[in-house]
Amino acid sequence: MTQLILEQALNGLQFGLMLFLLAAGLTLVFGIMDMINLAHGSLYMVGAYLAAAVTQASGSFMVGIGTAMLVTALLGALLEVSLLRRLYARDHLAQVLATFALILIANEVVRMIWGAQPMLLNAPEALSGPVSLAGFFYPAYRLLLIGVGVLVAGLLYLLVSHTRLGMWVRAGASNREMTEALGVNVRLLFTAVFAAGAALCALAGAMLGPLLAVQVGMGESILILAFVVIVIGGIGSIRGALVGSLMVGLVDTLGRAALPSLLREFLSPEVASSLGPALASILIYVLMAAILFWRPEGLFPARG
Amino acid sequence: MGLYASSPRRRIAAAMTLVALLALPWLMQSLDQGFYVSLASRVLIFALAATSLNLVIGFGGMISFGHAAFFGAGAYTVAILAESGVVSAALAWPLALAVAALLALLIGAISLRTRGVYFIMITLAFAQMVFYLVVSLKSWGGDDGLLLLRRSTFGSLDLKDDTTFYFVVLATLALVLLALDRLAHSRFGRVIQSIRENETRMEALGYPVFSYKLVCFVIGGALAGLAGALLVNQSGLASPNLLHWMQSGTLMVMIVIGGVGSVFGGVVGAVLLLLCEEFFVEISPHWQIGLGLLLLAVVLWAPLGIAGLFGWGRSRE
Amino acid sequence: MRPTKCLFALATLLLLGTSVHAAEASRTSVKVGFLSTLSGPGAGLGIDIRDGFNLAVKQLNGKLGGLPAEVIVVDDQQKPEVAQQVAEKFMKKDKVDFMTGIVFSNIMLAVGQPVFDNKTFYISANAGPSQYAGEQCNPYFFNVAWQNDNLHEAVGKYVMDKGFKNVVLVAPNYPGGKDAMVGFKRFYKGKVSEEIYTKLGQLDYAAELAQIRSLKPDAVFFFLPGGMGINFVKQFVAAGLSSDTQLFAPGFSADEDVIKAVGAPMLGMFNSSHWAHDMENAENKRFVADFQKEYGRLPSLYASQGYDAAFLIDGAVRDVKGRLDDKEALRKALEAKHFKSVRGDFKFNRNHYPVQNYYLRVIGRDAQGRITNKTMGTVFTNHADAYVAQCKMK
Amino acid sequence: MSERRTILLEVRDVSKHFGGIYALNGASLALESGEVHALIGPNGAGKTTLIHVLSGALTADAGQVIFNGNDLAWRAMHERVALGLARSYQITNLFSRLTVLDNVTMAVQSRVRDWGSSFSFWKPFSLDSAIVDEAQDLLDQVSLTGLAGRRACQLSHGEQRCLEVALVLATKPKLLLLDEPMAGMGPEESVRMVELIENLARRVTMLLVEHDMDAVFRLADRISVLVGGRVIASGAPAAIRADHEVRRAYLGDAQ
Repeated sequence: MTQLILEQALNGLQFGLMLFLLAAGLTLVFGIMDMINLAHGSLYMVGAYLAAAVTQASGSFMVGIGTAMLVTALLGALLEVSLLRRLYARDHLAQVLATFALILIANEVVRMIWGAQPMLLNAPEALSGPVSLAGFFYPAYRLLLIGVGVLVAGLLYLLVSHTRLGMWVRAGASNREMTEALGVNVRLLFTAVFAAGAALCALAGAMLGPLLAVQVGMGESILILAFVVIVIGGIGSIRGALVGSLMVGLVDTLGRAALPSLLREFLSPEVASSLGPALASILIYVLMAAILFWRPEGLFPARG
Repeated sequence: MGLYASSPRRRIAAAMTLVALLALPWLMQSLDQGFYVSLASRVLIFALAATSLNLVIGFGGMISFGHAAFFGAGAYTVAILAESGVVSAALAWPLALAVAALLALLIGAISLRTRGVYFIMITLAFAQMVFYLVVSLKSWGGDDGLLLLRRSTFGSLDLKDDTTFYFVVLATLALVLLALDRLAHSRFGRVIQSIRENETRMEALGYPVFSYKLVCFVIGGALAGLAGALLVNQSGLASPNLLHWMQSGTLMVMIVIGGVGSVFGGVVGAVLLLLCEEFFVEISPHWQIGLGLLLLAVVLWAPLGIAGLFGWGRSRE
Repeated sequence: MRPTKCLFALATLLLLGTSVHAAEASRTSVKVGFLSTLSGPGAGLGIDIRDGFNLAVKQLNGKLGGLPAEVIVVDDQQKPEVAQQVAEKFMKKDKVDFMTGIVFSNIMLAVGQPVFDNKTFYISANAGPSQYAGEQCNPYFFNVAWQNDNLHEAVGKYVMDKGFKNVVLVAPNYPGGKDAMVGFKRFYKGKVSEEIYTKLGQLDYAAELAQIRSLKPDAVFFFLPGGMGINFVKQFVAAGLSSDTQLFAPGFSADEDVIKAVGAPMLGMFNSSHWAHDMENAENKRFVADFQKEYGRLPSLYASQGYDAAFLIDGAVRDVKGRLDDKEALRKALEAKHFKSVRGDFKFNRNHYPVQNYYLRVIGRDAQGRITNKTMGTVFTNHADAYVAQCKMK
Repeated sequence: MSERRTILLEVRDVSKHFGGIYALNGASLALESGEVHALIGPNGAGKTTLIHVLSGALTADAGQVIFNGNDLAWRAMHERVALGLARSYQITNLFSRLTVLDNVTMAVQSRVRDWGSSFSFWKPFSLDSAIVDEAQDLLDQVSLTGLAGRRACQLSHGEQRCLEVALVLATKPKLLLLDEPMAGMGPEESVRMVELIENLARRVTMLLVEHDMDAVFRLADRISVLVGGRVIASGAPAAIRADHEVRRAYLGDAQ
C-alpha cells in the first residue's frame, strides 16, 4: 500500500513538474505583459512536433530536443515581435480571440506539414525500461522527467532571484510602469521572456512526446491545466507556478487513484464507482474555484 | 460605441431577412435540397446561442469563457427528460431553460465576485467542472453523450418534419431577437451597458451592480439553455463536446466576427462561420487557417466585427 | 439594410451553387459514403479501413457491381456530433446508396438510427455494437467484421484454457470497451481482481499501471484500440511489469499498426483474430500482396475488413443488376453474401453479423526478421455472437 | 450658526491602515445638517481615504460611521447612495463613451425611490420622459445644456467636472462628498465651480475636500483639519484661521 502511494506520488510529481515547464512561461507573459496567451499550448505542440521530426531525421533524441527548443524560441520571439506586441494594450477579449485564432492556424499548419495522424517519438532505448528504486520498479524515463523538472525549477529560481535579469523580470511582473521608468528596455525584456517561455514549452512537448502522443490538439487540454496552475499560484509568480503545478499534479493523480476506493468505504459500490471518477476529474477545478473564492488573486500574487 | 440604438433602417433590413428566411424551405424543397433546411435550422440555433453570449459579453461586459456549460445543460436536460419519457416540448424546453438559468445563477453568483482575468478563468473552471462531471457520469452517457431518439412533441406540430422544425427554430430566434432589441433599449439594458462602460461609477451612483450583472448573466445562460434544447432536437445527440471549452471559444469567435454588443452580431457571426465551415471544408480541409486569419484580422482591424463595419452596431456619431 | 440583403443573396447563391441531383430510377453509378476516423489518436484504424476499401475498388477498376463507384470519404474526427452531421449530409445531400467506414461503436450508435430510418444500407467494416446484434438489430445494418465481444471471447477462452488464475482487465469507458469486458468474462470464469475503465483517448497510464502493480495479477487483458494501445504497451514494458505478467489482447491491440509503432516490446504477446495476413487462401494472398505493393506496409485486420466491405457491396449490386432502389432485393443480395472473404469463409447470421472462425496469434519474428503476427491455431469454429437470440429479425 | 442643528453624519474614531501605515488613526468628525463642511489637511493626511471609507469603497478597520441615524458598517456602496450619501471623484470618473445627456439620465434613473428599480426589460426607456426632463434640468443647472449630445470624453476638463457634479446631484443626496472638485481647473473654471457650489449649498449638506484655500474659506461654514490620520481641529473658518495648532501643523507651512 505504501509502495502504491509512493508510486502514485512520484507520478503526480512528474505530471506536476511537466505542467510547471508550461506554467512558468505562461505566468510571466501573463504577469508582466498582462496578456492572456491561449497560443501557449500551440508552442508546446510545435515543440513536440519539431522534436519528433528532428529526432527521426537525426536519430538522436538530444539533438531533437535541442533543435526544438531553439527553433520554438525563435518562433516565439517572432510571434511576439510581429503580432502579440500589438495586443498588449488591448482588452482581454481581443487577446483571447486573437490567440484563439493562432491555435486554429497552428493546428492547421501542423496538419499540413506533418499530417493528421499522430507522430511517433520514442524515448532513447536506454530509458525505455524500468529502474529499481528502493525495492520497486519505476520507469526510467519518468524519473528523467522528474529530474529535468527539478533542474529547470532550480535554474529558474536562481535566474529570477539572483540575477539582474531576474530582478527586472520580477519588477516587471509587480509594476510595469515603474520598471520602464527605471530605464529597463521593457520591449526587449518582453521578447526575451516570451522566447524563453516558448523554449520551455518545447522542452515540455519534447519530453512528454514519447510518453503521450505527438498529435494535433495536444496543446489544448494541457493549456487549460497550465492556466489553472497559474491562477492558483497567482499570476506572475514563478514560485506560485511551481506550488500550483505540484498541487495540481498531486491532487489530480492521487485523486484519481485514491478517491474511488475512498468513496467505497462510505457509499455503496455502484454509487462510488460512478461518483469516484467524476469527482476525481473535477477535483482540480474545485480546488481552483475554492482558492479563487478565498484568495481572489491566487496564493502568491505578484502584484502588490 | 456607447449605448445601443437601433435605427428604423436596421429594422426594415431585419424584417426583409425574416421574409427571405420564411421562404427558404419552400425554395430548397423545390430544388430537392432538403438538406439545407436542416442546415439552416442548425445555423439559426447557433445564432441563438451566440446571441445569448453576446448579451453577456457584448452588453453586460462580462467576458465569460464558460458559456458552453449552459448550452450543454439545455441539451442534456432535454435528452435526460426524454430518457425518462418526458418528450413534450412544452414541458422539456422550459425546463431546459430553467436548468440552464439555475446553473448560471449558481456559477454567476460565485464568479461575479472576481474581476478581469480571474473572471474569465473561473467561468472556464466551472464549465470544465460541468464537462468532466457529465463525461464521468455513465448514466448520462459519459464520453458517448446521450442519444435523443425522437424529437420533442409540440401539440399538433410534427417536429420530426425538418421544415416544421425549422419554422419553430426561426420563430424562437425571431422572438428572442425582438426581446433583445427591446431589452437593449429598456432601463435594464441601459444599466448593464453602462456597467460595461464604467462599473465603479455605476456603483457610486447607487446601482446594485452585482445584482444587475447576475441577472444579465442568468438571462444569457437561460437563452443558451434554450438553444441547447433546440440543438439536441436538431442533431439527436447531447454530446459532451457541446460542453467543451472549445465550444465556448467558438461562440466567442461568432460574436466577435459578427459584432460584440450589437443585437444582430451573434446572428451574423454564426451564419458566417457555419456557412464558411459548410462550404470551405469541401474546397480545402485546411480551411480553418482562413478562419484563423479572418479572426485575427477582425480583432486587429475591425474590433466591432462585421456589424461594426456596416455600421449596424452601437450608435455612432 | 443593403449589407443584410447582400449577405442573404450570397448565402442563397452558395446554396444553389452546389451540386444538383435529379432522382433517377435505374442507376448509372453507385455512391458510397465513407465516414471514418481519419485524424487524432484513432486515425490509424480509419486509414487502414479506407485503404482496404479503396484497394478493392481499384482492383475492381473503379467499379462496384459493374457500376462506376463514387466513394465520398469524410473524417469524423472521432466525434459523434461531427459524424452525425456528415451522415445527414450523405443521406440528404449526396443521397448515397451505402454507408460504411465507422471505427468506433459510440459513433456507430450515434449515427445508426437516422441512417436506418432513411433506408440507407450501412455496411460496418469495424464497429459491431451489441445493441445492433440484439434487440436493435436492423434490416439495413450489416457487419462484415465481428460483433464487439467476439475477439475478446476468444482471448477469454484461451486464458481460461491455459489456467491463468488472477486477471486484470483494462478497457476504455465506451460501448466497445464494455462489450470487451463482457465478452472476455463470458468464457473466462477465473478471478478478475479489477476491471479498470480508462477515458477514451487517454494516453498516460501511469496511475493504472501502479494499480496493476499493486494487484499482482498473473495476466492482464487489455482492449485499447489505436494510439491508446500503443502507449499502454510501451508504458507497461517501461514500468517493468512484463516480467511477471503475461499480456493478452484482442487482435485490435496487437495488429500490424501497433506492432509498427511499439516494436520489440510486443514480442511474445498473444492475441485473437478472425483474420491474419498469413492465412492461406487465394483471396488473401492477392489482398496482402496488392496491399503491400500499393501502400508499402502489411495490412491490418481493419484493412481486411474494409476490403471485404467493398466486395460485399460489389457482389450485391451485381446481383440486383444495379436496381439499387429495390431495397428488398438488395437486402436479400447482401444477406446471400456474393463474395469470398479474405478470412476464408463466413456467413451472415439472421442479425446480419458474421458466423466465423476465430484464431489465436502470437507476435514473433517472421522468416525475413520482421516482427509480425503468426497464426497459432483455432479457438472457435463457426462462432456466433451471444445476442442473436434477442434479435427479432427473420 | 448659533442655533442648534441636527447631526447628519458622525465619524467616531475611525482607523484604516494599509500594511503598517495608518492612513486614518482614530479620526472623528461631525457634520451638521445643512452646512458646508470643508476638510483640509496636508497631502497624505488621509482625506481621500476618509472619503473612500464614507462612500463604502473601503472598509474601516475600527470605528463607526453614523449617517442620518444609520450605522454604515457593512452597507454596500449602492445602499449608502440609497440612504442619500453621494460622492464625486477626485479624478474625473464619467461614462466617457456615453453622451452627456445619457450620463445624467443614468444618474437620475438610479433613484429607486422615485422610479422603482431598473429591472425593467421590455418598456423602452424613451417612454420614461420624466427622467429625461429631469436630466435636462440638471444640465441647465450646471450650464451644460448645449452639450447634451456630445460624448463625455469630448468635453473640456472644466465641463467634465461640472458634469461630475450633475451626476452626483442627480441622486438627490442628503450629503454630498465632494473630493477636490476644483482639481486641475483653470482660474475661470474655478470661479464657475465656486458659484455652482454656493448655489447648491442652499439645498444640500456638503463635505468638501479641497486644496484651494480661497475657495475653502469662501464656501465653508465650518472647517475640520486632518493631520496624520486624526482630526486636530474643527470649527468656524475664523476659529480655524486663529487656531495655534493648525497654524503650526498646516497653515503655517502654507502661508
